[in-house]
Amino acid sequence: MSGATLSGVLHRISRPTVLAPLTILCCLVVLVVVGGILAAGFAAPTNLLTLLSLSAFLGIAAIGETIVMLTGGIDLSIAWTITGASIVFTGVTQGDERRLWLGLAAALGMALAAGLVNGIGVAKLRISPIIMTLGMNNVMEGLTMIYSQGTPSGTATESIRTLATGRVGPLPIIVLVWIGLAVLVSLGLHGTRGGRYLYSVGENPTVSHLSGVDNDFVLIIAYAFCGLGAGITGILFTGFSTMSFLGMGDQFVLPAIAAVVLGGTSIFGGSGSYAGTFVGAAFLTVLTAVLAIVNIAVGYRSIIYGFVIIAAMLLYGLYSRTPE
Amino acid sequence: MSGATLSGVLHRISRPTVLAPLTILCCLVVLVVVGGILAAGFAAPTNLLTLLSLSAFLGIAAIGETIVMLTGGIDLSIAWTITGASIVFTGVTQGDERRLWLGLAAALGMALAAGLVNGIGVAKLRISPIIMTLGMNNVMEGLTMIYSQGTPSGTATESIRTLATGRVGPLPIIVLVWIGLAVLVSLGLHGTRGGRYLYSVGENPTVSHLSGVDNDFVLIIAYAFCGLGAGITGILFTGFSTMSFLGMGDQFVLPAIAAVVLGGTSIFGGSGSYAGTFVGAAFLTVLTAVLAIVNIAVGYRSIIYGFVIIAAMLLYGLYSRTPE
Amino acid sequence: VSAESAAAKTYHIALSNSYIGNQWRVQMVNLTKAYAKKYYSGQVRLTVVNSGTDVQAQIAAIDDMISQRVDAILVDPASESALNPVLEEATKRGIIVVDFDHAVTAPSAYKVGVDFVKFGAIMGQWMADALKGKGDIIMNRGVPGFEGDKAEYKGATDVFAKYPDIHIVAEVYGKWDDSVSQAEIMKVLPAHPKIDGILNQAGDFGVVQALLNLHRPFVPMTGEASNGWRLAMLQYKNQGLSGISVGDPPTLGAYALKVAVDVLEGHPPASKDISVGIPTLTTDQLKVGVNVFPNLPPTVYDDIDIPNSGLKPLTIQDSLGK
Amino acid sequence: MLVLQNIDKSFGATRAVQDVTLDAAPGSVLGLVGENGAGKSTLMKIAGGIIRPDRGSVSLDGAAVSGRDARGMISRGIASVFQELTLVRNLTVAENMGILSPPTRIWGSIDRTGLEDECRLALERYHVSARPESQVGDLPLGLQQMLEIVRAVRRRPRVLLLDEATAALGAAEVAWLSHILAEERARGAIILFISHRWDEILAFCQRVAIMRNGHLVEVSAVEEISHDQAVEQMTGRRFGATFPPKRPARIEPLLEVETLESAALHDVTFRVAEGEILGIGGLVGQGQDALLRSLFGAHRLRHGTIRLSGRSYRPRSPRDAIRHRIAYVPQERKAEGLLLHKSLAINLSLAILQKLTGLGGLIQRRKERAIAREAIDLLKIRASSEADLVGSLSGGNQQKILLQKWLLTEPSLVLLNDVTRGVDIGTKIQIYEIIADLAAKGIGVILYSTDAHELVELAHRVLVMVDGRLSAELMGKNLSAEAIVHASLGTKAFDAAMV
Ligand SMILES: Nc1ncnc2c1ncn2[C@@H]1O[C@H](COP(=O)(O)OP(=O)(O)OP(=O)(O)O)[C@@H](O)[C@H]1O
Ligand SMILES: Nc1ncnc2c1ncn2[C@@H]1O[C@H](COP(=O)(O)OP(=O)(O)OP(=O)(O)O)[C@@H](O)[C@H]1O
Ligand SMILES: [Mg+2]
Ligand SMILES: [Mg+2]
Repeated sequence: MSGATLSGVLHRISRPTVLAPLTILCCLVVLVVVGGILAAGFAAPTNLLTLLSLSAFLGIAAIGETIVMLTGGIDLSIAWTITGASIVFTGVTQGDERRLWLGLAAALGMALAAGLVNGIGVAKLRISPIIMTLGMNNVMEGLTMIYSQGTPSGTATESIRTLATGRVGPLPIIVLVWIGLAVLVSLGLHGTRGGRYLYSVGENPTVSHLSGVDNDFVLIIAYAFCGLGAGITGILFTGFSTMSFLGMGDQFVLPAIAAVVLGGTSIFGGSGSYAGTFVGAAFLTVLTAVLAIVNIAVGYRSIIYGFVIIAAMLLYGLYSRTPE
Repeated sequence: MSGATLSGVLHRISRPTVLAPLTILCCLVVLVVVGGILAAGFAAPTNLLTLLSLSAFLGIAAIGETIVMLTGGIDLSIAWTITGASIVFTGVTQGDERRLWLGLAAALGMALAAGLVNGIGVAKLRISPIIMTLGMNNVMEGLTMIYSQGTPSGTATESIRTLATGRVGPLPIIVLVWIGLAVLVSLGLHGTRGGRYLYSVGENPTVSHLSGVDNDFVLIIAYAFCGLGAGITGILFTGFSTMSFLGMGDQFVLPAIAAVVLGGTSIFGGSGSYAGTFVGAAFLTVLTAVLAIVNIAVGYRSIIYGFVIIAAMLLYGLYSRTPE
Repeated sequence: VSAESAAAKTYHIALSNSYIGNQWRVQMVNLTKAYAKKYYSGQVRLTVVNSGTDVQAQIAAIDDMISQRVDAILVDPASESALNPVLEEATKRGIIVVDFDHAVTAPSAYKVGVDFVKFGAIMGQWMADALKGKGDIIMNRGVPGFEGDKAEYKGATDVFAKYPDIHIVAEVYGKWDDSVSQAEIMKVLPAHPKIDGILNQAGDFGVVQALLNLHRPFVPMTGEASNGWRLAMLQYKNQGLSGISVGDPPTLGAYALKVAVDVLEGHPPASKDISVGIPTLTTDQLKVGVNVFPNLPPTVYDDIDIPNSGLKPLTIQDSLGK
Repeated sequence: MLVLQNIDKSFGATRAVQDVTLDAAPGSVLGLVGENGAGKSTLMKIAGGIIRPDRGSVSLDGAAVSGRDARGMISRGIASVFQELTLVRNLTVAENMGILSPPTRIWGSIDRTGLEDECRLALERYHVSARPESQVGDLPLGLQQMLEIVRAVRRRPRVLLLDEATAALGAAEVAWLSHILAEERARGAIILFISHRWDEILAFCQRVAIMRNGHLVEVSAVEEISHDQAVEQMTGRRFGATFPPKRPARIEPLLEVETLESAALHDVTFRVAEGEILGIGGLVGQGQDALLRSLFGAHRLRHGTIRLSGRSYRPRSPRDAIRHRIAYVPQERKAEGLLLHKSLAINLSLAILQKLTGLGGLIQRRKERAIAREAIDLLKIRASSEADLVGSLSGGNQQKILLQKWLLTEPSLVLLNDVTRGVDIGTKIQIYEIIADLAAKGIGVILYSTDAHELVELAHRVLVMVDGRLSAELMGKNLSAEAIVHASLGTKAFDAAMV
């Protein structure tokens, strides 16, 4: 019996969705060691926690992207949804703690609405996710510009700043938040009916439909979650930078997609995990941190960055296609 | 017989790969009419030719993207491949016509090499196209920065400037070049063995492999073409702007992908056409041109842009899924 | 044209801006509009077109301005050189072209902008003085490869060449963005337990947050003219934050407008390359309500005046479109 | 009572079902037969509420059934096993079984052990030897088919619709299904059963409905209609013998295989002579697939030697195998065989494009079209033109395209992986003739089939596989369907057959 279980475990490990996060985790450890060799303080626990707290924003932005990519879609609108949520939040609260809930409701409501519209466009109107979310990104940009008149006002409230930059003992609160969200999301993906539906829609919509799954509903919920996740990211990131500003969300889009793919989620949908994305986000952040402490010309940094992410994927790329 | 043929024709038109370009073409005509109403000179033939010549660069950049996306992949490295080719070209020729061929060979050779490496990474090393080409983009950026020391030198040669901005009678040469390339590419995709293999790899790699197609080879060639296409775009765009500069390729990536998708190519690969991309590229350029002449407040333009591209896809999105 | 010139001549001037999605550009557009309204009312009809990051769209927009036969075009370009052909075309048609901010290379255009080498040198010199010629500093640079970054870097390092005891121990690319700078600085600081100064091209406010987050002591820092940075200079001056605020004023658009009108009225400037004065303030020179505003968001640029420019006054409210 | 009244359904110009009125009673099995493309699956999907008819109505126990909502149908007690499998390959057996209503804990989180236990019970109850935690995509097709059936029946449906549910099953598994159907019938379920195998219709059904060209041409009790009559009703033609006579093979060895070893194969040794038809039998998933694929360069061998016409042959890829004039007709036409979104012509020419390519790599489109038209005529494929998308054809017609695609390569050795799966009787006879003709021309044929009769009647010799090994060689007098089943069960007991 225990033999059977062991082989079962080994079999599961060899699957790309498990292998990918493990490989990237190993690469991450190597990076930390390299960083530690290059600079004394790098591998110190406090610094690692700081790096993890920096990864958290990317990691949280990539939650929704993971969910959407599991359906075989993509969401390019998180850029301005993040910015928009941040600007609405500071605009509504003006840094005043008493308007915190109002600000949260407005910002998250808007982000959720954007996600819902994306979902309806993709599911009901059958618009290609790339165009739907690219268009929505432009719409959000326009709405944000109109709302803010080009000049975002207000600052983050104290509570949000604490959430984004405070610590409980040595632990950054944002890291705890991230881990909490990660556990929730993983549970949702792997442990609930909705999660199963998501994977089945992503793998084969026809099969999923014939099995009685309401594909459209699942897609709409997936995009809605992505919008909501972008909204949360926007608000938390406002706490980090203490303010909101135009274009603050742009830096998240490509890295979020990269984190999802590095973490082993198939761009065709149907397989992957948030655990993978989690490690992918940490890996990308730590990689830039290691490169930042190497004092070489910027051209060489780019080259190394490119090679390292390719190499990390190479390690498990060999497994990622079905054999023959 | 003629009845059968007509119904056959109607049947073919109703397929997404044909319907998509036709729908976008109609949207394009509507845009031109709207433009003509908004501004007197807009719909004048000379202005339309100018707009077409502006679309040409995007259209040519999107050739390779179409080919790669037909395999179910994507190429994010065209940004710095375009920039790199341009900088190498001006760097080698220094505007001197006698070094034209040397410059072309160096720039296109480099672009081709980048594409080949992408192809090998995706096909042989089985790295996800997103990560492979994102990494390659960083590598190209680094190489370009090192080569140019951050300051690109030289200018386009006269012949390339003529190619990019000259006219034969009223016709912009670049439009003729674009049409010529479009015909070649379409012939290659629909009329040759390689084209067939490309579609079959894109639609179902297992079927393709079991039918004796060397999938890896097909993928490598596809990415190599994409690199080469980016190189050509870089050189032509140098002729247009008379010189090279860092970051000049960035503006092409998302629009190229958008043009491909708008033109009806499936992001999962296997179906689509360059005719679609051609119309998609013209549509995107004309749309921005129409928006540029509308004098409305900041923000509204973004919103309109977003809605228009969504609406254009909506029109044929309803057909794009396979029925049950 | 001749029929109109009999009456009080109204110039049609078009501002071709590329991207509008950042604070500087927003204020620039507002200030240009405000200047036209306040000081050229009846004399200038200003049309503003924001065409986005896409160079082709900006070219199409300028083409359109040419066909409308405007008298002058003010350009804040999306790229350093792709606009050259269309701008040359405009000049050929007798349209005055004034470029600002990004320095296009079209030889026929008037170019208004800050000398970024000098900008970097001011920062470098202040830093060298603040450190008394000795110390380890971090350079927080801009976007790799961009002209502004290279020029400012050159200005600063040329100064440091005279101070062999000043060492640049790390270079990060904060991309002139507060949150990127904040994260990048947080990544390198742990590797450098002792730092004597941080030279920020921009992103200064984010770097202040980074130091606060990591509980690191303040050190002499340079920064741009954002309201957040100036407020921080005041707020933390007793905690050891000494700083300088060096501005790249968003009033450049208004200045370009003035140059265009001057040329149209027959008073062209002496040179086609006009480098404007650089507004520079240290902590002592900050005055609440005058050049720093506690009730405004931190993102706003406070450097509304261009020293010795002969521009008539504009206010911070003008820059916010109010 | 399930009643279908005046059902019409067209797809574009194709009138798939025309004016069909039919009823099915509780506690009985109604068989549905007809040629490929006759409209059986369409009718079944209409009965199951998956597609809406253009005209007509469906009612269950007096209440109208209105379609396009798979989930609603399931909740109304209509369970379907579709012609194409509907399991999610990336999920486990347990997850697939419980996808609609898994046991949940508070907050809706799935009780994973509960789910697996529940699934294990169901699998035991129905005697299926699969592990709840295995990933479905890793399982052989036959087992997947059995899981589909279990998933449908375990909901105790009021109506059970089985569309070629036995196509991927061997004799032993069909016996397994017969037990299940008997149980369901006793429970009072209304069962609709589509099959191309007459013996199954005889064994399972009380009444049989015959469709031709979208019309219902006959409904009768099974005892009252003979096979030949049924075939004539289906096809409008009279056939002689189903199977062509066996002709002796030649002596010259074509293929010699020695001690093949791989993940799925153990010590496999055999020969095929020119003009010989070698049958491969056994329960589903015993390595037959791997064997055929290994000869086609699509399954990695650890060691062993292969000789082709006396020369050493070690294919590295299908491309390589095709160059050696080997053709492999895969089992899963959708996943491995055909480009569903491409035209007939494109599919037929894919493996022979080299021969159709002229100057500059240009394809001779006229020749390509001619080849496709010829195939349509020759195989009587139901399609409006060679430009039709393969995905719009009925399953059996797709199968014909697949076979023809490979015959066009002019092979010297043909590997057939359950090639008559889902093919109607008329077409089957056609395919049997084609196979016999191949052999007559001296071409070697290796034929894996889940239909034991087919093996007995067509093959010169049959090798039975158990667990990746050859367990028996049957020929001459020893070759019978019973002997094949017996040998299949020889070393590995099959739970279901023990019932
Ligand atoms: N979704 C569809 N789109 C277009 N045509 C279709 C579609 N589904 C079925 N058809 C056509 O309808 C006809 C009947 O098909 P159906 O699948 O019902 O046949 P069948 O009797 O089940 O055949 P088989 O025995 O091969 O499974 C065929 O001509 C087929 O090509
Ligand atoms: N590459 C492999 N690695 C590990 N096990 C394998 C591999 N290929 C096949 N198997 C296992 O070997 C057994 C035989 O598989 P195979 O697919 O050859 O069966 P099959 O006879 O073709 O079944 P079916 O007729 O249902 O398709 C199965 O249990 C399968 O899971
Ligand atoms: Mg059928
Ligand atoms: Mg099999």
